[in-house]
Amino acid sequence: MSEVATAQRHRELGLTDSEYERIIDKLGREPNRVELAVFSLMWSEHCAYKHSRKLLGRLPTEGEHVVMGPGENAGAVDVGDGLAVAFKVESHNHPSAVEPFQGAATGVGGILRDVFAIGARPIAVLDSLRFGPLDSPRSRYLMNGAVAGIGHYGNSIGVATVGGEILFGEPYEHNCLINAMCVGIAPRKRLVRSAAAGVGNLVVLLGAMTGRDGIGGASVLASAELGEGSASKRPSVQIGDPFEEKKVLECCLELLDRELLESLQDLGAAGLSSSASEMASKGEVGIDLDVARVPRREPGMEAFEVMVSESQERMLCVVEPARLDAVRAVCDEWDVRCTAIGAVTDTRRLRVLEQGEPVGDMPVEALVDDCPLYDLAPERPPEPVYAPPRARLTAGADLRSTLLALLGSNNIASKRWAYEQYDGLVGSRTVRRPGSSDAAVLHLAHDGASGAIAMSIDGNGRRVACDPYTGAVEAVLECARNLACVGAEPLGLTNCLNFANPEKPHIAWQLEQAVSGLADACRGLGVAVVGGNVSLYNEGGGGPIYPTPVVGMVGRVPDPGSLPETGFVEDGHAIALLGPFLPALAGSELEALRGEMADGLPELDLEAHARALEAARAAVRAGVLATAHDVSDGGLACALAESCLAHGVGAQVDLDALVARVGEGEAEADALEVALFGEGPGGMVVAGPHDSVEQLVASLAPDTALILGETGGEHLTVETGATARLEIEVAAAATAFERGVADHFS
Amino acid sequence: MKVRVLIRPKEGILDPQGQAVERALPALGFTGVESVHVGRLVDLEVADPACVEEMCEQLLANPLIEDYEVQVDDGGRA
Amino acid sequence: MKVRVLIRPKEGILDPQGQAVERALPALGFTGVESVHVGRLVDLEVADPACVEEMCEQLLANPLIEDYEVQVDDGGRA
Amino acid sequence: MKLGVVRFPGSCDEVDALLACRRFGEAEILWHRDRDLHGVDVVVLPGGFSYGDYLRVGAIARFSPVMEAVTEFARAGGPVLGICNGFQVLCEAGLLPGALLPNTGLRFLCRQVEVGVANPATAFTRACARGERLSLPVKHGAGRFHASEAELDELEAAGQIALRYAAGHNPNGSARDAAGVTNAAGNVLGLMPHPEHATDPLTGSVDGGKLFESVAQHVTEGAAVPA
Ligand SMILES: Nc1ncnc2c1ncn2[C@@H]1O[C@H](COP(=O)(O)OP(=O)(O)O)[C@@H](O)[C@H]1O
Ligand SMILES: [Mg+2]
Repeated sequence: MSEVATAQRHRELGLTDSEYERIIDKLGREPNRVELAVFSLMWSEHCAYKHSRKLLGRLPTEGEHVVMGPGENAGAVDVGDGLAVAFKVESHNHPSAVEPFQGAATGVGGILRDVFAIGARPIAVLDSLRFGPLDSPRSRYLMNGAVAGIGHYGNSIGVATVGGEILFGEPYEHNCLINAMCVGIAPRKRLVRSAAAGVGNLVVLLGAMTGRDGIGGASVLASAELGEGSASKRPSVQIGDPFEEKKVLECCLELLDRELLESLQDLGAAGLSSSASEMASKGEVGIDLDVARVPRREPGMEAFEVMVSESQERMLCVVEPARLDAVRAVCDEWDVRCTAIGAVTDTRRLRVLEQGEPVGDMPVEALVDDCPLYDLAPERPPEPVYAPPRARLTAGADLRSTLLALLGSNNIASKRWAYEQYDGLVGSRTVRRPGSSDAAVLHLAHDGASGAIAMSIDGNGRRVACDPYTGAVEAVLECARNLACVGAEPLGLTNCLNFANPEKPHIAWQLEQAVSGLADACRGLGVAVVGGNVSLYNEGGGGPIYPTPVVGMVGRVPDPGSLPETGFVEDGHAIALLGPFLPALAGSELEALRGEMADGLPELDLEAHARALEAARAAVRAGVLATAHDVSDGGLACALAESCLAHGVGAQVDLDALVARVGEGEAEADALEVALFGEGPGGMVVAGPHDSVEQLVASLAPDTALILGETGGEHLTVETGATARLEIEVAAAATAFERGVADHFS
Repeated sequence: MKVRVLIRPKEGILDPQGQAVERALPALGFTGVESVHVGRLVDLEVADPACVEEMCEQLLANPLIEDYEVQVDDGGRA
Repeated sequence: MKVRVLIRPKEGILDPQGQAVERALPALGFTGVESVHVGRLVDLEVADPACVEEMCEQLLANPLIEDYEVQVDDGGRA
Repeated sequence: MKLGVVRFPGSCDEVDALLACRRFGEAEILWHRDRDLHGVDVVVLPGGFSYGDYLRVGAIARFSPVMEAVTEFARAGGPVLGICNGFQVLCEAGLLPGALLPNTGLRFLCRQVEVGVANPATAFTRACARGERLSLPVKHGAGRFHASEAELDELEAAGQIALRYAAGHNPNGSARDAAGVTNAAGNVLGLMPHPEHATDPLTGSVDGGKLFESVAQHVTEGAAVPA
């Protein structure tokens, strides 16, 4: 290879000249083809986190519940009774923008593997999706494909998809976000780490054959902006095979139950290269791999192709030689391919052989630890980064039509069209399915534990765009509030940082602010971050996406037997508003529908929110509430309307006290509008028998608890003083809410 | 005019359906079968067969992962 | 020998997939298309093509709801 | 009563079925390679995606070794329940009439539906009253029951369409709103809704228990189905 050719090659593979120099320095020579391919992937943003690793250090990762923190394939927390819950969220944004069905499907497949790689049985999937507004055919195409793909994989493999969120905004039109979170459960003693151990042990590849899938995918698809040239990169679409993964999953769990494996690791981005080098790095050993032994789907694959292929549904494990036959027997029973392809060495080098001949030889440390980490150069943008959303509400709309417009808007309308495509029941653990609760609830009786776990995934990119720090804090608060609505206390948190190009100072600023917000919120609530994922360079043709940190949280519910519902269940219940909720139009859906976008969100008092969450949780756990629903997009009016339409029970509320809380400065009419549609963290609508709700409210400080009114009738009526200000038939609200998204697909 | 479109997984793209069939056949006593691939077949009647190519690109096939072949039934053998 | 099996929904059986394609085409500007039906295509290589019929009956098609057509590629035109 | 739940590679709801069965009797998993049924009184073919269902739902599973034993058992009058994918397998195996096609909406659907008992004289419905409504979840992409018009008339006349979706609840376009279909003898029932997911008040309705109670009666009181 001539020097010129090599120089071009490293750039094509996404390495800078100085990174290339550094590789030469670490190797002591020019890399050959195999080595260059391996380095380029290991040193890609996707694998090396070179623009985010320093920032991630700010996140608190320790806490009393933590069993496994970041660094393993998934994080894990203790849920008592000798059990651990493992979870992680991961993005598959770029592949899904190219081919939404397979992109989303393989995204689910990938996150499932991360969870069973640590020995946990996946029991739930949640998805967090972002698309452009649904009046665009491209957005509908992407959403249609992505939702079907998520359903296809989860339904086929038999893991319940129990929750998620879908939000829309113009900046996602060319760069949709597909984040999937998986939650698994394991006896603590089955948890396994990925560190390779035991010189002389065998490295065994399990599962699917290796093809030319996603060659270069990690560097090209996941770490570069999607630009004009992307059409030529398209053949690297990977196809998911949930049937294969189901067998691999059952097989791996059985191998672990029988204690036949020393360590286990999934094959994800960068395939064998990354799995083998990370296993070697964590175990402080070396690994020899013979690519000729890797079962191939296609003839004529080169060594480097085998090393970087991203073929799905494969796992790598370390096995003591004496146990290989026993491993084989289990694999045969599950009809899973099992091939010893290498061995653990004491060299601390990753050596690639082809029929015994060395074709690559790299220090493990160089691959895993020596990639340069870059400092960001954050700079607060002097002017707004995003154009305001397109106006969708005519000026001067009255309160009733405003409420209907909000309920029917893409972001607020029911996502039933999507979640009905997901099997939310398989596993027989689902106590609260999508649509019936702010957080999904799964009981653990079949797994030998008492109680249940609750989980939620949240993140409002538009609000983060208004204010990256506060927006990120709010994402954590919203997750925690969703859990509080079912009485769950957070055990741990995972996150996915979806951002645009961090080499641009204003994007770096968003990232830095958001990570600080996440870190502060986690500390404020005493929740540890046990894992996550970073997806950068999310800017298609239309500019940067909204900065979108997505937060996933898992909490513990002591008694799932008496949980409140998200909707009003019967007439004559007292309705109250809990929490330090101080609504504002800044960053609200109403603002977006009006085609405006604020700069900055109101500051918030984390300590007050933490106390309020504690109180709400206690109230729910006391078992006296029939209804608990978090106030979120669309403000209190939408929360009330949603509570009414869930079971067709109306309500009459008086907002005098809230209007007064909203504000001095505002004219009276404006203050009502803000009280109805303003947004902000901290609010929760609850209902129950008069005695209990009134007692509860009396026990809390007046600035965190208000009686609003009573359930009953067929209307939602809002008064101030004794004057009705907004009246709407529950049925009309229900129609707007049910049709807002579904109608785009009929 | 009657047109038949044959849509197949692109070469090199994983074909789980084909694999599943190939693995099922021996159990049924059918041996000596290989290279099984499962694709789709679309039959249609169209006034102007020239536009079928474009239809495949846009709707019938997914050109990222599938190849297609258009056969026009001109009255004789397809 | 290469064999191609075309599997189609039996006549009279509702074919929502075909209908969906037929409905989607006009929106993309394709007019004059009718009688769209979506079926399956199975390509395989087999030592003895005579057994393909039996394979179809037993596995590849469901004769209750599907018709099949076996095309043997004898080297010349299928 | 001892129930056996068949696990095919790719089965998903077999543990769910096992848990539900254990509320009503003893139960164990039968592996698809098993050639005998371990002396069970009832066989359950669970939901899920046997063999990935890549060719046609249920098409490959019916050739599993265990299906020979199941066929023999069913022909001898043994009660067999096919849930969702299990229903599809039973149709493919010829133990039940008809076939299951993709939903008319072309999408997978998971939702709670109401099903009416049209024939309370089968092994799996004898604990129900005629016309009784059951709330059960469905979750499938290919559940549209199909048979020829003549065959449907015959099935209806013979009471073989034992369960029907209530008006407005047919999720998949099934002919005659058929949700559950039996063989002529009434000992084999296939249904798309999931009774095993409706046996625990914590996770939903308990109406699915009626099917298991029925078969328990059938097993203990003998096969004489009340007319
Ligand atoms: N935003 C984040 N917050 C916390 N941990 C993170 C974050 N992003 C990545 N991590 C951690 O870094 C490690 C590497 O992540 P990743 O490359 O996504 O793992 P994998 O290849 O197993 O999917 C994981 O342990 C992950 O939990
Ligand atoms: Mg991993």
